[in-house]
Amino acid sequence: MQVLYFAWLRERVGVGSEEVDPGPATTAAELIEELKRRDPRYSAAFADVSAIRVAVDQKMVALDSPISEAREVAFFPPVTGG
Amino acid sequence: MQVLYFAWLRERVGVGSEEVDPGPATTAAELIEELKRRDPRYSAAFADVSAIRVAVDQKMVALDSPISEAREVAFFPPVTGG
Amino acid sequence: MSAVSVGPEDFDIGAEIAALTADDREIGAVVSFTGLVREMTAAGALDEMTLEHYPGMTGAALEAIVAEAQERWPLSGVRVIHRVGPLAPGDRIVLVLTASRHREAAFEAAAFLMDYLKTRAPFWKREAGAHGAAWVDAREADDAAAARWGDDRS
Amino acid sequence: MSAVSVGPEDFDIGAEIAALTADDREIGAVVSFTGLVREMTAAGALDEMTLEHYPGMTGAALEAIVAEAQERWPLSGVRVIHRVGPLAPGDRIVLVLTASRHREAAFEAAAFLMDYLKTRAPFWKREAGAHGAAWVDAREADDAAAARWGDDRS
Repeated sequence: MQVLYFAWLRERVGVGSEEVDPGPATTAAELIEELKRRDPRYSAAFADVSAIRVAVDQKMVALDSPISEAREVAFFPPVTGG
Repeated sequence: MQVLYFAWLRERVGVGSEEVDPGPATTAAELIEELKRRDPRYSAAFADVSAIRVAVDQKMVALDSPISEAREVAFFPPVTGG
Repeated sequence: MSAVSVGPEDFDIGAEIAALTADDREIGAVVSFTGLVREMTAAGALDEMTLEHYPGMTGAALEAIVAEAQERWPLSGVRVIHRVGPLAPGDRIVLVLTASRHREAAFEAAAFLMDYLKTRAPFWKREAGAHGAAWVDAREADDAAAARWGDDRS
Repeated sequence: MSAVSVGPEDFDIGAEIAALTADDREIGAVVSFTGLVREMTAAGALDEMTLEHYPGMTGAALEAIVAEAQERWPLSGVRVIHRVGPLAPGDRIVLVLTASRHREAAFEAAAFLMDYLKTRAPFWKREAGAHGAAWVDAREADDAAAARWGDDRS
């Protein structure tokens, strides 16, 4: 699946988007844990999960939402537009 | 004192303003009663006192407000601007 | 420039907002309210609406409403323009602008200004059409809207 | 014309209001909200603010917020413009317009649109100045403002 990062999460991960094999992860929260296991960049970026929001296929959802069918998962901090 | 009328009150009285000797009237409500005694035009215009608002010296006040010191008393229906 | 204008002239909303916000880099929020003449009335289609006012009192009444808004909210700028005389359907009647650091103050102050203007400023509307002419009745909804801000009339 | 625009271009508030109200004689009230870049931040004076967004999602998210406003209030027209990219102090960031027969719907819908836009549309602000650069933190006040409309997120 395509995984996207925005704002300071993008800066900490180091890329805006990448193709990711979710492995055993079936929810957005599990995908975060999986990424953290793979590389310390993700551990730093996702250190405070309470500051992370997620959109699955371009809809904002809760972190425990399923991602098995997802084509695109985006992680970002709380929005600050307007 | 100068007495002013606006909107349908002006149309029913027939003038926009006139010099009036208040006679024994000491409040706006008493001035209305005094005018009604003087001419049927006022009786028609002021038939429903609940529909009348008053400003004394260009400030909106209650009908029982004193007018003894007033230079200008204005009668009008509830405002409908904006 | 005074915060209040009353007259027959039309106004330019964009130019008024630009004038209110020029040279102030601490404004984060600007709210505008524009009132327009609607064509359909309860009595039928409108040809002309005439705004009568009390020239000796209108300016001071609007200034008092503006001062009260400035006391209640931290506003960087306020502007009120109200037209008088004959107007046609679609014409602009009134403009209220509020500017503040944050949106809450700008939104609330603009709604407050309109509620108070509708119930405390000496304007009267007369509608004329094929069906005849009539003075507009005050809306009870406007009194209720004004009452929500707490009545401080002495 | 779509109700929603997202891009780097500035907008003309007067022209947008004129476009929204043209040919509709039943509009009695138009409310605009304009958000501007403030110069002073908690960290110091701002040189540049950069708006990042999620291009694949932004348009649909704003359309959903507009649709919800239209469901809740009888609106004759709605317009939302949000800029992205680098902006300077005093620059316009966002425009929300609502048009309705009466002012209550126009005011409430505009406040609702801003509250939801602030908490549900994927934009992020980065502030840069002599003191350095930092991403803006979300305001708890914005969550509280959005919550007052009742949360219908499934």
